[in-house]
Amino acid sequence: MTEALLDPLPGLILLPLAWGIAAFLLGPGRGAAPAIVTLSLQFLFCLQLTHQVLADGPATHPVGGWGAPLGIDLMADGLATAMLLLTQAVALPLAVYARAYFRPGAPEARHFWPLFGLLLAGLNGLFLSADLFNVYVTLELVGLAAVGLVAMGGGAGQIAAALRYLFATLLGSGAYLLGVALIYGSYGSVSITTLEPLVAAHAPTLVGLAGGLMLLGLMLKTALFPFHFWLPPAHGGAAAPVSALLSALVVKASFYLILRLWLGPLAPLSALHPLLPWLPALLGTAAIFWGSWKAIRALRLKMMIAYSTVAQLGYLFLIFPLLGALGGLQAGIMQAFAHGLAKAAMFAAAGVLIKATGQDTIAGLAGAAQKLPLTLFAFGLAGVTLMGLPPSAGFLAKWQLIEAALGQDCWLIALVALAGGLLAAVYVFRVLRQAFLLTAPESSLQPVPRSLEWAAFALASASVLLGLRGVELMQLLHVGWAG
Amino acid sequence: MSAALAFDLLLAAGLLWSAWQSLSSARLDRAILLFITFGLLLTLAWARLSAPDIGLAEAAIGAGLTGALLLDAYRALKQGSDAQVNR
Amino acid sequence: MSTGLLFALVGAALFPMGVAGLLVQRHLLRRILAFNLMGSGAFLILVGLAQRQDVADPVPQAMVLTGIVVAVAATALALALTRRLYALTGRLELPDVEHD
Amino acid sequence: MKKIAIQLAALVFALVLGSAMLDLDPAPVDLRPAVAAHLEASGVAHPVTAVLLNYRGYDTLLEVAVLLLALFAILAVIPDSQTGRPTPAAPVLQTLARLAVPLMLVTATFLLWAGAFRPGGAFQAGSVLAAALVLLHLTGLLAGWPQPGARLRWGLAAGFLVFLAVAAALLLQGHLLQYPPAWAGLLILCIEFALTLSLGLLLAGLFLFLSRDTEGAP
Repeated sequence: MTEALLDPLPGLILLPLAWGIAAFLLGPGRGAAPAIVTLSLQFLFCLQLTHQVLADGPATHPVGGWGAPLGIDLMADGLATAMLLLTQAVALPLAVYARAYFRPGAPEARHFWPLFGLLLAGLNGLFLSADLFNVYVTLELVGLAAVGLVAMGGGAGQIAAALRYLFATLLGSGAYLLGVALIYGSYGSVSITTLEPLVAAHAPTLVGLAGGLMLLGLMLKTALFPFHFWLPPAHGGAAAPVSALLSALVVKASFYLILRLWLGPLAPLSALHPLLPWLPALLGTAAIFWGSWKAIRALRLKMMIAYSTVAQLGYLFLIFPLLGALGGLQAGIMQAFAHGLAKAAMFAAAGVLIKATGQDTIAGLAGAAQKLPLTLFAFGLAGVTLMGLPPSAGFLAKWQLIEAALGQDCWLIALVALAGGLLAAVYVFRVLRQAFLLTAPESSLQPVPRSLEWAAFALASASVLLGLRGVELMQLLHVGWAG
Repeated sequence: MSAALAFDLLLAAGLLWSAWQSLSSARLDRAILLFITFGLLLTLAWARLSAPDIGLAEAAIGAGLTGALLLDAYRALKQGSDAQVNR
Repeated sequence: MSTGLLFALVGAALFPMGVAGLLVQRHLLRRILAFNLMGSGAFLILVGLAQRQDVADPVPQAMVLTGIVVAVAATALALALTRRLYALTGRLELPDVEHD
Repeated sequence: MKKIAIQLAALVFALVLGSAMLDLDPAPVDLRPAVAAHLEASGVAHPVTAVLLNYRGYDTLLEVAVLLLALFAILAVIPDSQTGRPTPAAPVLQTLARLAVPLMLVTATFLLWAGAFRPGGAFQAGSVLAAALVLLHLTGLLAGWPQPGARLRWGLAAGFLVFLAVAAALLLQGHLLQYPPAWAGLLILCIEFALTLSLGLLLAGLFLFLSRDTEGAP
């Protein structure tokens, strides 16, 4: 009886739904405490799931007891479990951060907690779903929650950014939905496990179109260059806890789906032409250079971090030509972890700096290091991860990527990874140099709650320390690896 | 050609026409009314596809509520400035 | 030609029509209209293609019911944002992407 | 230039998509027999309702969450300080609306009850309920809603809460949303009843919360 209640698969979806609704019922601005308590529980569920998956292999849960293809299956293999871990690991510190960030009764945060809860339910549901149509519903849950979070600031710039984001995300999920419709028409099922052998046996033109549509829609949602136009205003304009959530997690969800499709039901199609995997890699390369260039030139701190996200997402797409071996996938997921934790830390630190200095330009940071050493330390640690210096998780990700690239004679990819690291160093040091200037003209920094600084620091140190414990994560990805 | 097929073809043409018109109409209020027309034609299409459940939902939500929301937004925005809304 | 296939073809025309509208139009209400046409196209294909032998299939029908509700939710949110933007700036178009 | 390119691309895409649809073999999987075979155990006699609330009930649970979410986002965007009673309609229209609303309530009840064995169900019934509220608003009998108080919040969330509670309780029996065949009909009816009320409020809310945001342009 109680065993069923402790099944992490449905638990990870029901819990955030429950605290999201509870926050709504409690009233505007309320709900931080239940969120943080339940998020801790979710984190424990995730750890339990990790042990379970490592010990017994992929876990499944047939919702309704019917089983695919009539019903919907939840499925957690190594890849899904890793993404779930990342999600809860980023969300918990950010919840603590958000609680201190939004003043009680702040009008812009009235509906933060319900939106946050449903966003997490959508993310967890997306990672766990083994059904293409169910994935569509979770995609909309994630997309609309993200748009609502951007818009809740209420400023004209934020509303415009939210609308642009909304149109992009709706276009993306529309293309995805059309792909699902074509797949159902072709095979009569939307269950991923049912589809895999069917696509391998026979794939008419229509399925090729469907695959292309789904991947294109998801790339738009992941803001892969040249579809990145919506990301900087949305991520750069939202409140700091929201920017952190969006950059660290939301864009990773559609990336995860691309991977899931590419390695799963669409694998027979992606193997059709040897140059096909190079297309995402090419766009990824362009993203790294363009995003870094814009980040180097940005005047506003959060804009700089948002463009850095455009660049860092590029690395995720460098792995596609390398997916013939497990090393490629491991590099990609390690990068997702490194960037997720570091970018959450960076936005969190930026939020502290903005609150303290009362403005958002990089030039205005002069002297901030003397007053807020912990925050600047967190920013620097996150920067170490983005640059890929040892011993950070970013280093491990780059190392894995270069190793996999050289192992498969793709030295171009290795070069791009190295160049991207150098560019990251330029934009990170630009901020640090400014903050460590000793000429503090006026010392009119506002006091900032300590918990904000500590949450940023916790995320940043996690992004570095993960580099020392990367082996476990690598092991996890073995589970369910087909190739 | 059977009567059913003729009806289907007519309905298909009506759907495409109203959709095209609602996208290209110069006046916004006309575009919204054409969109509602499109929704009602779509309800017929669902009936032809033996999907009365969707037909009901389309009439109530797709054409009805969405149309009402659009018209209400149009009315509210029109109070601001006529010239800009109606482009 | 079966009824199902015919309406799937209509959907195949509607979807790109809606996408083009979403990309080309500048007026926000028109873009919201275009999004709804795009969605309707996808719904017609989902049911029509599955029923190309003209036998009713309840599974895609239920999916479309879900889709319609999701579409109206998205439309309402888009309209709320549009009205808010208009109240704040008096504009009904998105500003060009600023290169900050 | 860009405009023509997009329209041309859309045309080409439509042609490619249409022609690819024309040469398609029959689908290898057919779920219709499975849907029919388990209809007895699903608790409802109408196949679409069975898919919606039993076989793929999880989709529907998340779909209601999407609707609630859109409402949260709308509430987060609209300002507090507005009064939104539209100008009252002509007395004749008001009388007509007063007459129509009870009829619509009857229709909603019928649709809800019908869903178990023929077209209809919570979504259709809920939208009729919403239409009744919108009609009252448009004729000036019901003001636009302000930020919801506790009672309205519970009303909006009730359907989802019941659904979620049933889903979680059934987890004790085995799997999420796994209805025991003997109880399936009753449980689904309970969910549909609560959903109808909440969907009515939610769908009407999309309209009534928005209609307060009518302040003119600056």
